[in-house]
Amino acid sequence: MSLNDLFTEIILDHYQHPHNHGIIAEPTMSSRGFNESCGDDIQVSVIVRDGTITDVKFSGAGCSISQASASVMTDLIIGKSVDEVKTLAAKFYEMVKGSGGDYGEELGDAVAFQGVSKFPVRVKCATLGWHTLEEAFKSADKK
Amino acid sequence: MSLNDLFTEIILDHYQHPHNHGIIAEPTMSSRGFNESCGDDIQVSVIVRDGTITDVKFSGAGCSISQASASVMTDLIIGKSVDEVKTLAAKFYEMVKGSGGDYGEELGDAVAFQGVSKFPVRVKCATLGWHTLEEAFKSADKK
Amino acid sequence: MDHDLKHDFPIFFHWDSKGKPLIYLDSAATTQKPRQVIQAIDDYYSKYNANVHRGAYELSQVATDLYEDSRAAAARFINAPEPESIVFTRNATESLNLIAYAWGLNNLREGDEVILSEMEHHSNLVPWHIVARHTGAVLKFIKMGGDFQLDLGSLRKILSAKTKVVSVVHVSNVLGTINPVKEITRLAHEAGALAIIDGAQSVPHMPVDVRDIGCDFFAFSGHKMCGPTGIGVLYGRLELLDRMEPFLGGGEMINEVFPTTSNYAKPPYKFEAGTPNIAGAIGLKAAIEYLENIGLQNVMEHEIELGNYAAERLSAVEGIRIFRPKKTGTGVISFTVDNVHPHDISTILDSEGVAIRAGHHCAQPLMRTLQVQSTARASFYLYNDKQDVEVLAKALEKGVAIFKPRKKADVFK
Amino acid sequence: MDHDLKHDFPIFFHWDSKGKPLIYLDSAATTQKPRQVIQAIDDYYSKYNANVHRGAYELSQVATDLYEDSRAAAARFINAPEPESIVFTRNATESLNLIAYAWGLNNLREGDEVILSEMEHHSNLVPWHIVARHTGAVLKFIKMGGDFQLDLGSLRKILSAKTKVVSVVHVSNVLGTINPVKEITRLAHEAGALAIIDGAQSVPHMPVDVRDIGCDFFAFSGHKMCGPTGIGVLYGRLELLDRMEPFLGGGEMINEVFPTTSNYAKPPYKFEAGTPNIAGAIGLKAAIEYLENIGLQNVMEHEIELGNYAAERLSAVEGIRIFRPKKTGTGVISFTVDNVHPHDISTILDSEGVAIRAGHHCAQPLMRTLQVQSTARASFYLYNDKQDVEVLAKALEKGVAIFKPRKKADVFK
Ligand SMILES: Cc1ncc(COP(=O)(O)O)c(C=O)c1O
Ligand SMILES: Cc1ncc(COP(=O)(O)O)c(C=O)c1O
Repeated sequence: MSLNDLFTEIILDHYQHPHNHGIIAEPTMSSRGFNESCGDDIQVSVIVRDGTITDVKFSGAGCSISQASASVMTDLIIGKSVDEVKTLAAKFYEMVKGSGGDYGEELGDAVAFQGVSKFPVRVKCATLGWHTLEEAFKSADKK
Repeated sequence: MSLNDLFTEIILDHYQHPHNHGIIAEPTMSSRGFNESCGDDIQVSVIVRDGTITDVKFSGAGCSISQASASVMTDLIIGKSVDEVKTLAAKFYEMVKGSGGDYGEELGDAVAFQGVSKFPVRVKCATLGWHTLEEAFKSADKK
Repeated sequence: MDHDLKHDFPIFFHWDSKGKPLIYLDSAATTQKPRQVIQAIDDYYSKYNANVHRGAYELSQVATDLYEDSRAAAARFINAPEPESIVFTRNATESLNLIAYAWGLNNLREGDEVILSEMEHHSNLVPWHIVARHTGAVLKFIKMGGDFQLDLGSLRKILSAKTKVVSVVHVSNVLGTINPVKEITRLAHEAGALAIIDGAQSVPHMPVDVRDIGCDFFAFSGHKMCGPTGIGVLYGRLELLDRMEPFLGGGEMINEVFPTTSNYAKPPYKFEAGTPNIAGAIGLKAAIEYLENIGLQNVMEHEIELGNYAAERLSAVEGIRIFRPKKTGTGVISFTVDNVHPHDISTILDSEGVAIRAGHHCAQPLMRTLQVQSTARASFYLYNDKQDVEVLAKALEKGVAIFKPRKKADVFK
Repeated sequence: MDHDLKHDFPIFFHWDSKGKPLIYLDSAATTQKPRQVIQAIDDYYSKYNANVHRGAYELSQVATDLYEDSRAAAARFINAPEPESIVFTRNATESLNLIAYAWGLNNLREGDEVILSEMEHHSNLVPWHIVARHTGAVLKFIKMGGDFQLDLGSLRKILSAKTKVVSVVHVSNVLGTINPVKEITRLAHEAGALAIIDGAQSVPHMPVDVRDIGCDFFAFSGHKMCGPTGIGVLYGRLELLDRMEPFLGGGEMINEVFPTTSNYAKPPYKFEAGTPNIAGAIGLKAAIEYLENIGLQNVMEHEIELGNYAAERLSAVEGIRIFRPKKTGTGVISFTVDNVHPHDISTILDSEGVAIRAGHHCAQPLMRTLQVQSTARASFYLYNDKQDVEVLAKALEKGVAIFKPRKKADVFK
């Protein structure tokens, strides 16, 4: 449970220099997520064309883990279909909850969050961006 | 703590054959008292002339201790002044709470309740009639 | 019961009732606690104590996990579909008030009708009096028919499009009657009303399945089922809880707070304002596990057997009147004895080490229906046995002797 | 403190924080429990457990006496004039909601004004949002001025004949500011308004005298003062409690119940519906006696000393911003560190065994005033010492190193 397992190079880098940060003016779908316990607050806006994510941005404020995770997520999902992304999200949840397994390929940079599984308190932070994205999918489904 | 100390002859007698039972149609003062824990419910109505109690009746329903105590009380207070009765009530409370002392003369038949002091749960029953009487005094004072 | 469960309950060895063994027959008021529950509370404070859902440190996470495990245990115990439908409260009373305030105040309108029954505990009456006063809703009552059973015909008669809520007790704390709550729920739903069940006296004593009943809300207390004081449960259908306004406002139940407005967290957190009774929830889980180990079916059969035995044994007592259904009698037995007031019965039994309850049992309207001011009540639980019934019966006979109608001379001869 | 009080608290010997001693600096969230309190709860369940105010048997009388002794102890602790003015609740949050619902819903009218402050905990905000929505009352706010102090000038400006309530926090859970509640009470009363004080963070840490303050209501929680979870206190002036409508309806709070109406018992029982947290009240009494033995004046001086020491020691940390008044600083110290999010600070400290809180501390409006999203907060209690501060400071410096702004290459070198 060394801190180095948690605050990896990739995480610190994304935290200090987030990718796809901002708000899409006219998104296909969007959502906002809270992590009441620490005050993390994230907005995700997405553009989907023919079932494929063509653009995504996130904004908000929060800890290194929540912000870096959202940033890594945005990189990862552009160009993928909504269904693929849902599978990815499920994989990501499994990984940070420590179910074991090999996540190397599909999750890309997101494997940097493997260490979160040793810090159960931080699982909520790591998954906030992903959950918020899935909420956006759901609210779009309802329309 | 024998039951004989509690259910004395005098108490059983007053319980089975209460004195001054009923309601005075046009009392000088009256009040109603509850003992939530066991459902005792007593009404006391009094006629006071020139500071002296000339008549008193009680009604309601409850256990042997509460009913007998009210009955003994009514016998005891007729002909006494309100102030004398207040002093008597204080003595009675002292006795049933077990403060010791000799209560023989003034309290008359009410000494039969001395054993209540060994049954703390029943103190509320023994004092209900007296407290209700004092509430009647108070409500009259306020007018 | 297979072996003597009294050994699990320290009080039977520590309370000194004047040198006599404690015969505790007031479990409908509150049950005794097994050492497993006492130990779970001690462990929590000694090893894991921290506030929940707030700290980002490990100790707090452990406390949070223990607290949430208790929620999951409570959900499993009554077969709720998910832990999120379980709200922790102080007791069944608060659970019922939560519905009355959070749902009732915001949804009832003048002229709407709320149906209760003649055998409700004050906890399922007074909250509705308060809400009726605020909203102008009207209260109606299911009558009691023969054999101390609710008369469903009287329910059918008063159900209408105006009915918004039907709220009834699952098992009566005075009579032990098991009410047909599944059927009542069905009738309520047919009329478009919510069905609320007060399970304070059922959950501790028999298997309960809220999904099978189909009710919208279900309330119970931890302290009546071997658990600690200060913890109760409200089960609510999740989509209802989700749509509902909150009850108490404060920490933990919000998402965002601005000076003059706020928006709320999801259930169950929306309904758990402030620091909860963490140790209470953890103790409740230990109680649930204790009961599950014995098996609720076994508990129920044991109690019915004791109840039947007591009904038979006590019927021999001179002047006794027993208020207990023949059809669905349980381990609760209320009675009166001619010439001996229930409160005096209680004192006489107490002098023999027997603890029973005397009074209106927080069910004054039912007392009026039964045309009594109060009753004595013995209520059995898993730690009682036939020997306890024997001591009870003997002590009662002693009471009858003391209060035999007499002339002055023949007292205590 | 005279000797090392950690020895009274089992958790410091039982919680295994990765081989490191537990440095518990989150006492403003909840405190640890001394063995005296844990033992009192164990004793109650093992020797005296019964429902209160209901049984006519001796065991129940003993339980009732223990419960009422706890009420008397709580009254004595804050110098309330009589035990009857003490209502037991679940926590400070419920105490405040009780006032908002029972007094507020029944007495506030459209256009009436309720004055709160910018440094309130959500527990003293959200209940008023709910009541305002139901009644049309309007909320106004005392502003925060220099040195993190309430600006009484801003209070004077908004006080008027429309003001019906002034409700403020005694000691801020974020800043540690001690507010001039006696003066605020005086101003409220001059305007004809009620004065309500949220004492959740004062009662555990300093001598409090509600008669000296002169307030109408005062709320606090047991779990923040060495007591159990699930028990809180509302003090109210007796004549006010007497005139007030009840809050929760149910057993124990009534005199008479009819099918559609009821009349109520006297305070405090009028406000304690259902079976109370008996073990919680008894544990609270043990906590009160524990604190009285040490002396609240000593507790306060110890905490101020630690707070001052920490403020000085931490000010050496690179990029730190401390939110703590110079004038009335206590044992609470909130801070932020440039480039290191409070949540990350908490994780880093946790890896050194140090438990602090990170977040908005249920005071989102105050966070906006301070222009931060969240802070880290260390809060001291009687079992902390300067060594704890030392470990805290060292761990913080480690965090600063990890999060130093960098190019990719120089991470963890
Ligand atoms: C100032 C203040 N008020 C109220 C509360 C609420 O206390 P509880 O959660 O015990 O109800 C707290 C504790 O978080 C507090 O710090
Ligand atoms: C049927 C019934 N409902 C509700 C209650 C209230 O339970 P509590 O006092 O735990 O809130 C009781 C217990 O007295 C009960 O018997």
